[in-house]
Amino acid sequence: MKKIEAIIKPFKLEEVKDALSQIGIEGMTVSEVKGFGRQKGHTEIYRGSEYKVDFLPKIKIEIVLPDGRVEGAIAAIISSAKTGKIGDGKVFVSDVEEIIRIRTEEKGDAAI
Amino acid sequence: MKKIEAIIKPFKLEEVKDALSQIGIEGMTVSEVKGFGRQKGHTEIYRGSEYKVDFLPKIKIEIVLPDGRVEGAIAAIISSAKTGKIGDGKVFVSDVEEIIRIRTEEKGDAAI
Amino acid sequence: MKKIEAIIKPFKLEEVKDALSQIGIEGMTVSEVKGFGRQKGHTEIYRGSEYKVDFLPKIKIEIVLPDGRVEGAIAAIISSAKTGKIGDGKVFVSDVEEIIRIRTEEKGDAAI
Amino acid sequence: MRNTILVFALITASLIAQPAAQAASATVPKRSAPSLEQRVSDLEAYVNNGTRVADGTNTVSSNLGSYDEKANVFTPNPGPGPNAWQMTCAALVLFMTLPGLALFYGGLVRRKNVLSVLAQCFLITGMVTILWYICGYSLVFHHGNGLLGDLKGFAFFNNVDSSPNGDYSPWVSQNVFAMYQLMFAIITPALIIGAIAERMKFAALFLFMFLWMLVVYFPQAHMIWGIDGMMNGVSNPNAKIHAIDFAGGTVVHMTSGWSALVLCLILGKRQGFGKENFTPHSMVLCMVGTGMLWVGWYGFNAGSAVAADVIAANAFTTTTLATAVASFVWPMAEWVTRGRPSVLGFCSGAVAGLVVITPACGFVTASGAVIIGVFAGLIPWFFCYKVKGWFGYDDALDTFGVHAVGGTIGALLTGVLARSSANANLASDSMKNFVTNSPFQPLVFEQLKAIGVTLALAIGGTVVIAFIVKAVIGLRPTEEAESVGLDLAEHGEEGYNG
Amino acid sequence: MRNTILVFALITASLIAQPAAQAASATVPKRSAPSLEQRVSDLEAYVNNGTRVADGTNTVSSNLGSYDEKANVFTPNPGPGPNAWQMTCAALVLFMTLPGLALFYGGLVRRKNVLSVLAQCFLITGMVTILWYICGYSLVFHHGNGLLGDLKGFAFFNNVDSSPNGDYSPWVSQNVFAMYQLMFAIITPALIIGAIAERMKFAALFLFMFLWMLVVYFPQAHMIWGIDGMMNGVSNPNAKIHAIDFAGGTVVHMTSGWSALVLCLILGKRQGFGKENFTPHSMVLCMVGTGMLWVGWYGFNAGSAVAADVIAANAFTTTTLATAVASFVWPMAEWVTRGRPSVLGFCSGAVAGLVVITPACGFVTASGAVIIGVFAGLIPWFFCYKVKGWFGYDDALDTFGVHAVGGTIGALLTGVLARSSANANLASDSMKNFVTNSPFQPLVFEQLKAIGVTLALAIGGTVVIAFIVKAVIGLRPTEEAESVGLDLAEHGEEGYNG
Amino acid sequence: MRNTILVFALITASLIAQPAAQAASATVPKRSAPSLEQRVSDLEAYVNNGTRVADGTNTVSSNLGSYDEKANVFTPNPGPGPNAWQMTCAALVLFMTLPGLALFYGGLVRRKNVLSVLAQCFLITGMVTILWYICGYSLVFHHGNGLLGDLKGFAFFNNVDSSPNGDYSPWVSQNVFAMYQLMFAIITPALIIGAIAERMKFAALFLFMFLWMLVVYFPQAHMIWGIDGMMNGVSNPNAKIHAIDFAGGTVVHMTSGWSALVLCLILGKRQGFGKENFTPHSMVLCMVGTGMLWVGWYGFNAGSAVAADVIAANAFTTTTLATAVASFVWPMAEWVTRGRPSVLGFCSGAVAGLVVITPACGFVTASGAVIIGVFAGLIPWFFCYKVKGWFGYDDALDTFGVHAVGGTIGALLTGVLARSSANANLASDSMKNFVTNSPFQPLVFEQLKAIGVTLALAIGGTVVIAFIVKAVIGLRPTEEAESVGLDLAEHGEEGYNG
Ligand SMILES: Nc1ncnc2c1ncn2[C@@H]1O[C@H](COP(=O)(O)OP(=O)(O)O)[C@@H](O)[C@H]1O
Ligand SMILES: Nc1ncnc2c1ncn2[C@@H]1O[C@H](COP(=O)(O)OP(=O)(O)O)[C@@H](O)[C@H]1O
Ligand SMILES: Nc1ncnc2c1ncn2[C@@H]1O[C@H](COP(=O)(O)OP(=O)(O)O)[C@@H](O)[C@H]1O
Repeated sequence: MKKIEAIIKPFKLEEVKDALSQIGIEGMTVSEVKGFGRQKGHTEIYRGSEYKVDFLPKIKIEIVLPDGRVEGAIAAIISSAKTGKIGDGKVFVSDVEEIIRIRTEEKGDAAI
Repeated sequence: MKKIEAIIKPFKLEEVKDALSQIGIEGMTVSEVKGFGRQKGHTEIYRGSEYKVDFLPKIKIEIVLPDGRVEGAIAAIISSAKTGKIGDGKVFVSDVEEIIRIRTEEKGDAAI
Repeated sequence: MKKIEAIIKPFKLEEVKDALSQIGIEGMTVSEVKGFGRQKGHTEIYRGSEYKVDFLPKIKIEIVLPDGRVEGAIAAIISSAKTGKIGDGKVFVSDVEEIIRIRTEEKGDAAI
Repeated sequence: MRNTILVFALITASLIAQPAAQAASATVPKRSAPSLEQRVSDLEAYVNNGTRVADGTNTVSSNLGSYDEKANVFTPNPGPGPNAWQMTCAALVLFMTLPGLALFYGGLVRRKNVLSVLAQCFLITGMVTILWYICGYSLVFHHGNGLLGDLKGFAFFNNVDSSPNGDYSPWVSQNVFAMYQLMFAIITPALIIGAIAERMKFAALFLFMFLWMLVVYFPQAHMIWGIDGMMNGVSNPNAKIHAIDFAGGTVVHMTSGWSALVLCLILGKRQGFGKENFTPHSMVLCMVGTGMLWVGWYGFNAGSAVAADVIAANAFTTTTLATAVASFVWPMAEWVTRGRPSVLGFCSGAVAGLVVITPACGFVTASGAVIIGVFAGLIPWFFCYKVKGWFGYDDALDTFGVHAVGGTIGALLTGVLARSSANANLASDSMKNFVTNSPFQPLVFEQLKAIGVTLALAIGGTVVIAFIVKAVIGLRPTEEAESVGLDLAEHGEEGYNG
Repeated sequence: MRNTILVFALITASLIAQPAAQAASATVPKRSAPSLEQRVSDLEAYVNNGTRVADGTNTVSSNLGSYDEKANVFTPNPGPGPNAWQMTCAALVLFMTLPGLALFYGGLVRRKNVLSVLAQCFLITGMVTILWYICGYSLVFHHGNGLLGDLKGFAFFNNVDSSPNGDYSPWVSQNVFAMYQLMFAIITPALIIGAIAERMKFAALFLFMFLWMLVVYFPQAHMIWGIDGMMNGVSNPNAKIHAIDFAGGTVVHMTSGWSALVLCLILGKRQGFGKENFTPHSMVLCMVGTGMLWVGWYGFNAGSAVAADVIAANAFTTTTLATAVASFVWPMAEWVTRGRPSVLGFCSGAVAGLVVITPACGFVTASGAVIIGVFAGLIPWFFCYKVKGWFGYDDALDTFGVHAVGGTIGALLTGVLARSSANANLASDSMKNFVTNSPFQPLVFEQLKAIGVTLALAIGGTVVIAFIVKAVIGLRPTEEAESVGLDLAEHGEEGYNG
Repeated sequence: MRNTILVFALITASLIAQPAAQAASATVPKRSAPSLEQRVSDLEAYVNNGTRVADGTNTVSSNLGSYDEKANVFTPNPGPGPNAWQMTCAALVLFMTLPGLALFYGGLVRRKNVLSVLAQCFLITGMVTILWYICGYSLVFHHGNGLLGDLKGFAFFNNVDSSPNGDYSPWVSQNVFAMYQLMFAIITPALIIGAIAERMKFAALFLFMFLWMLVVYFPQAHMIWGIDGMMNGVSNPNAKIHAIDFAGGTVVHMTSGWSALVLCLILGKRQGFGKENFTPHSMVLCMVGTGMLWVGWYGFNAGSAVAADVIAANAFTTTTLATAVASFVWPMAEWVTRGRPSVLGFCSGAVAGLVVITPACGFVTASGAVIIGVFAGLIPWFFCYKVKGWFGYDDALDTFGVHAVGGTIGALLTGVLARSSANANLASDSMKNFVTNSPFQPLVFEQLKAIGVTLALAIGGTVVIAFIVKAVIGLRPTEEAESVGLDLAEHGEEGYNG
């Protein structure tokens, strides 16, 4: 099993969720994060004091899924989250050793 | 060393924390996330406009611990977080290569 | 490629970010978390009811980077985040299998 | 549009020129000292809020004012009670907009648009004040014709000073009256924001509101409240339509509510309407705003007596009863139909009650107010929960459902429930044929006529203005701006940080 | 309970029947025109807030009112100053509840329950208003017997119009007085919410509050403030107990505070009490609410003079001094004992000061108020920080510690510190034997008796009502509802989104 | 410092001793009953806010008060209209601080310091009230010399009761006047918080504010407003400087603003200044506070007439116009220079307008107010956006840019724009040589002198006090405390939880 972590622009969340649903992925966990990268924050002048906003609001989506579904999921994320502008985000894939569903104590792929 | 990530219902946090403390696990990191899964959000009618609340508030607990303690920790989480109702959440286990305690620069199991 | 997760004290974020920038690390994702560990929260008496604040505010920094840069990054984090007092936090290192930049669909080290 | 150009010319002028001198006093005979009887009568007039024994003519004398022997001019003073009350009420009505309405609406939008609502309320406050000073007060409250007041009469607050203007109140300073009425002119366009929230360009809103004041508000306010307005049933015996509107059912709520519907249809729906979650980002702020609206509305309704007299007392009472009843009925309707009473229901009910009682408050009895409260709790509720769903227009914060619908049924119920036992002015020569104290009295038809005129003006005016603004600068922000939120996109700020 | 049934019957009636006609005027001789001397005396009475020369009888004449020649009825007018003041005060007291108290309490609960507090405050507002209109005002302020007013006298606001009711104020409109007193009737039950926050079923609270008004509030208010109330020391020479309570130490704070303790004991503790973190979800909102309470309380205390006269001026002054001192003393006590002064301490001290000065404000001197402020800062603080911990009851937001304890010591200190130099009425025939201007004056014992009666009524009434409600619909929500939060569970909304 | 010691001694005394008895009445002849003519004249004086026919001497009679035959003392009553107005205004000015200013400032700081601002506002409220009661009111408003009032005259509110003090108002209770002025004494030091927010030790602030009241505020207020103050141009014919300051341009805004600059320079910058993001944690709260400030400011400005008369009416009007114009001009300046109007711009403009019109409001015409509004929108804006950046001082929330700069240009513009047509008192013997109704009238130079004296006192006083406090307890919290936030570090609480 693999875990996909995708960092995306906040206003793309709905679209990404819909794209994943469409290919039958119905479980995910989402959190609000701040991103720091090539996309530079704006410079603000607030009442005369200048400062740089470094961290931009991003959304992190975590999806754990069977190995076979990874490719499809990545494709769905990329096509729905892309705007082509800097700051669109990244997708990270890593390995997961075990999954358990708390409610039923099922394990492995059955627990997804 | 392994990392356990558990997604649970928010109101179970205290119980899970207590259960883990009882078996001697004294370090963890907790964050607020939104979950999307089999448990469906409610449909709201707000002033005449209907919409679906897809994302439900969940808590993510992250615990890094030596390989030998993983089983016990999972059991503690499951027994304390389970309500038997849909949406109880999942536990994911993955591998961690290295740990360092910032304060002392200790590494590995000693740093946990 | 590796992922570094660092849990640090919130007021150290600026310093850590600067330290990482200085060694050329320009991408990271940050989130607010609550930590539970050796550092104990204070006991509060609020209008006569006593209770313990267990969870302390922490910052989690996630950085994905090529294997070769891990050592340097860890050193930068440790030196900038350390206060020497309990609760300074941890650094976890794990493996990442794939990275994709959504904007360009570049993969691997090129996507970082 | 001729007005608009004039107005700009006048702005420049105002910063240079001093207001023209007072009209030279004609050669009237010097006055004689008032008799003790006259002096006491004038004091009694003060307590009774009656017509003054002396109000600026020199033939009758009084000491409640200052007499300039040289100029042979007597300038009446205001009375302390009425002036105190009216200043308090003006402050209360400002409180309704800043921060009352700003919070009520601001709480209901999404987090990313909260500041845009506040900025819009604030912009309107400044812009309308400037208009009011230049020409608005004159266009509404100077006499002119049945449709509009004289443009120059009180322009730049010329001749508007602390002495009362007997046309509107014998004992309240005219400048205080002008400020009080300014607060009405501010909140009315601000109400429109509710329907078009989260999706209108700031510059477009600016131009729209500017034109709307000139085309819709000033004429409507003059027609209903101007001393020679064509629908001023109580004060103008020559009125074409003998309608009554105590505190602004047609002037404030119908104009804003119906214009809001039109503008929201022309604008189109918000991105993601019907799919995304548009729940209020802070029901707490919304409720705080509601409380402030209610409290401030006493200034609005009871203050519209322009005196702290028997009529104000009645308006205070009816406002309380109708509002409390409506704030109770609306959530009960929810409880029955939806299983749970919501805080939004309590708040909406309260505002609906306030809206519906507004035109009626000075004319109906306590029991009439209770009946109005029941209707106010049910009919706007039905529009917001059912009718809106059926037609699918995006009246974001229910300005139409509450203000247009509420203002309209309020104007109608005023016709049905006005009683001369509640307000002796309804027994005056000018009104007694219309108010026969039965539910089907002739007044009902006068009210229907006034509703018709108001609808025509509000809808017609808004259509024209909206298309002009659309042509000149466009109505909606870019898609990206709307999705990022108007706060960052249009104001470079966020409502909350950290 | 007989009352309750009657009340329901009356509700239905009210929506159909028009209020009965005014009592037919008996055949009294036609009045003669007032003399200049009489007219001037009446004007002076207006300024002095004195008894009117003419107040509805026809034998004495005045021009400060309207005389209906045909009916031979003289209806006195209110005065502009007092009416303006009383309307302002009524609005201020409403502001105390909506949004003042709602924020004060709402800020102190956890995020998941904030809306439930707002909904409860709003529900009480509507429900009490309806009760007040139907029967409450009549039961409290119509004469009847020492315990309760006549049920039908002012039912449905019959005979309650803009003319003053001389029993309570010569120069304020009776309907304004009725609205003013309504605001007291609203905030009193709302205070109870503080003790039982976060764990009472909405429907249970509804029924409880409804019964509580009938069983506890109306009788208590009549006994203390009704013109023939058995504990109305100032106005009723035949009072059984010559107690004084200027603005509601017993009527408002003791009744609500002690009932709150009883109800909170019957309800039981919140889930997780003593283990979980119950810190306020927004001390900022709590502080905003405190500021609003303080400002609104001027309407409560100084408004209780029902005139803007010397007594109101004194009440305004003592309220300010006591509150400011208590708001200073409480956090200083924290600073000493706990190392840090908290904002909750400042807020609690201010509210405690306001509570304790309430019964005393119109009767004590400025220096008396300062002394009261010191006690108000220390004794409730001690109860909230120490006594509550010792006994372990879950008085969630300290209604007992602040209102019951504060109200009780306020009633007592009023007895100790009332001085006829502060209020000339204390030198009247009815009071002068009790107020000898020494700390151990007989008034102290009258106050103790009133405290006893109030305690008995509040505690006894609440026990009975609480068990009835428990039996009929149950008091607490399900465990899951409590854990999810009352906002989602009972109202289907969340306080904040996004 | 001698005062300080005295004050402490008096505190203790006050809790024991009862205020000394009223001064024994000298042997004056018994009064004769007032004539009808006198009685009517006194009633007219009431309506006109004129000098009373009888105000405590026994030679002239009136019925508007109470005459104690035995003591042969006539005590004048206040009038209901003026007293109602003044109590309303006092409540409004308190509302400006709690919660108005607390929110305005609290919203602008970072989340971790919001409570510290609230605590500071609250602390000042309590502490200043106690000082005011003990000695402050006496030092400011009792006659004494040109610099300071007599310390014991009104100490412990001795002789301060509900009867008017004719020096300040013929028809308002003196204790109400004292409470009204207390609210000014509270908000002034609270304004300083803005410049030094987020980085001053609570205990240091306590001591600083305590000393500042004694050294800066009380003398300045006496000099400008005391009946024998050396800069009281309107009421003191022997004034050294014939300056005018209607509602506190020098007393309130210049003293606080310039002291704020000095203190912020001595304190040094906040940690991370210029690097970290210091955006407001809640522009929403800031805007709510702004709205409350505006509304409350009517009490501040129009209330400074100490009557609801023609002057109050004018002040109400000019305040509205200048504020609305400035709230419009500031964001327009932003729109032009920065591309976007911000909500902070609207708020800052409104506050700047209020500040600049404050000294002028009772003396200028409506058109004068519009001109003032334009200046108020531009000059403080320029200081906040440009000058602050050039010099780099850390005036956290722009107290200097808005209050010091605004107060100073307000004092100056008052000199330029004061017109006797706006306020008849400017045509009095004492002022007519200074007010010639041209922009370069001699008054301008009097105002400059007053500005100079105020600057010297504020800057000098603050330097001395700040260094004393620094020496005694230190000014800044530990670095860790500052970084964790003052809320947790100094008050053990957080603004928001959950
Ligand atoms: N090396 C990294 N490790 C973790 N997160 C990263 C890394 N690089 C970028 N990110 C995340 O991805 C977001 C987008 O990256 P950015 O460099 O701004 O643009 P792009 O995705 O177009 O390359 C960042 O805001 C950050 O949250
Ligand atoms: N494939 C997944 N990847 C990541 N998180 C998941 C996944 N499936 C479920 N979750 C998380 O677990 C939570 C509970 O899952 P859900 O399907 O609702 O119920 P259950 O745990 O009873 O199967 C979700 O709200 C989501 O946060
Ligand atoms: N085993 C663990 N798994 C995950 N997070 C941990 C673990 N142990 C500690 N942490 C995180 O690190 C933070 C600091 O740890 P703590 O034990 O308090 O101090 P120190 O870092 O000095 O050992 C904790 O607040 C928690 O967020």
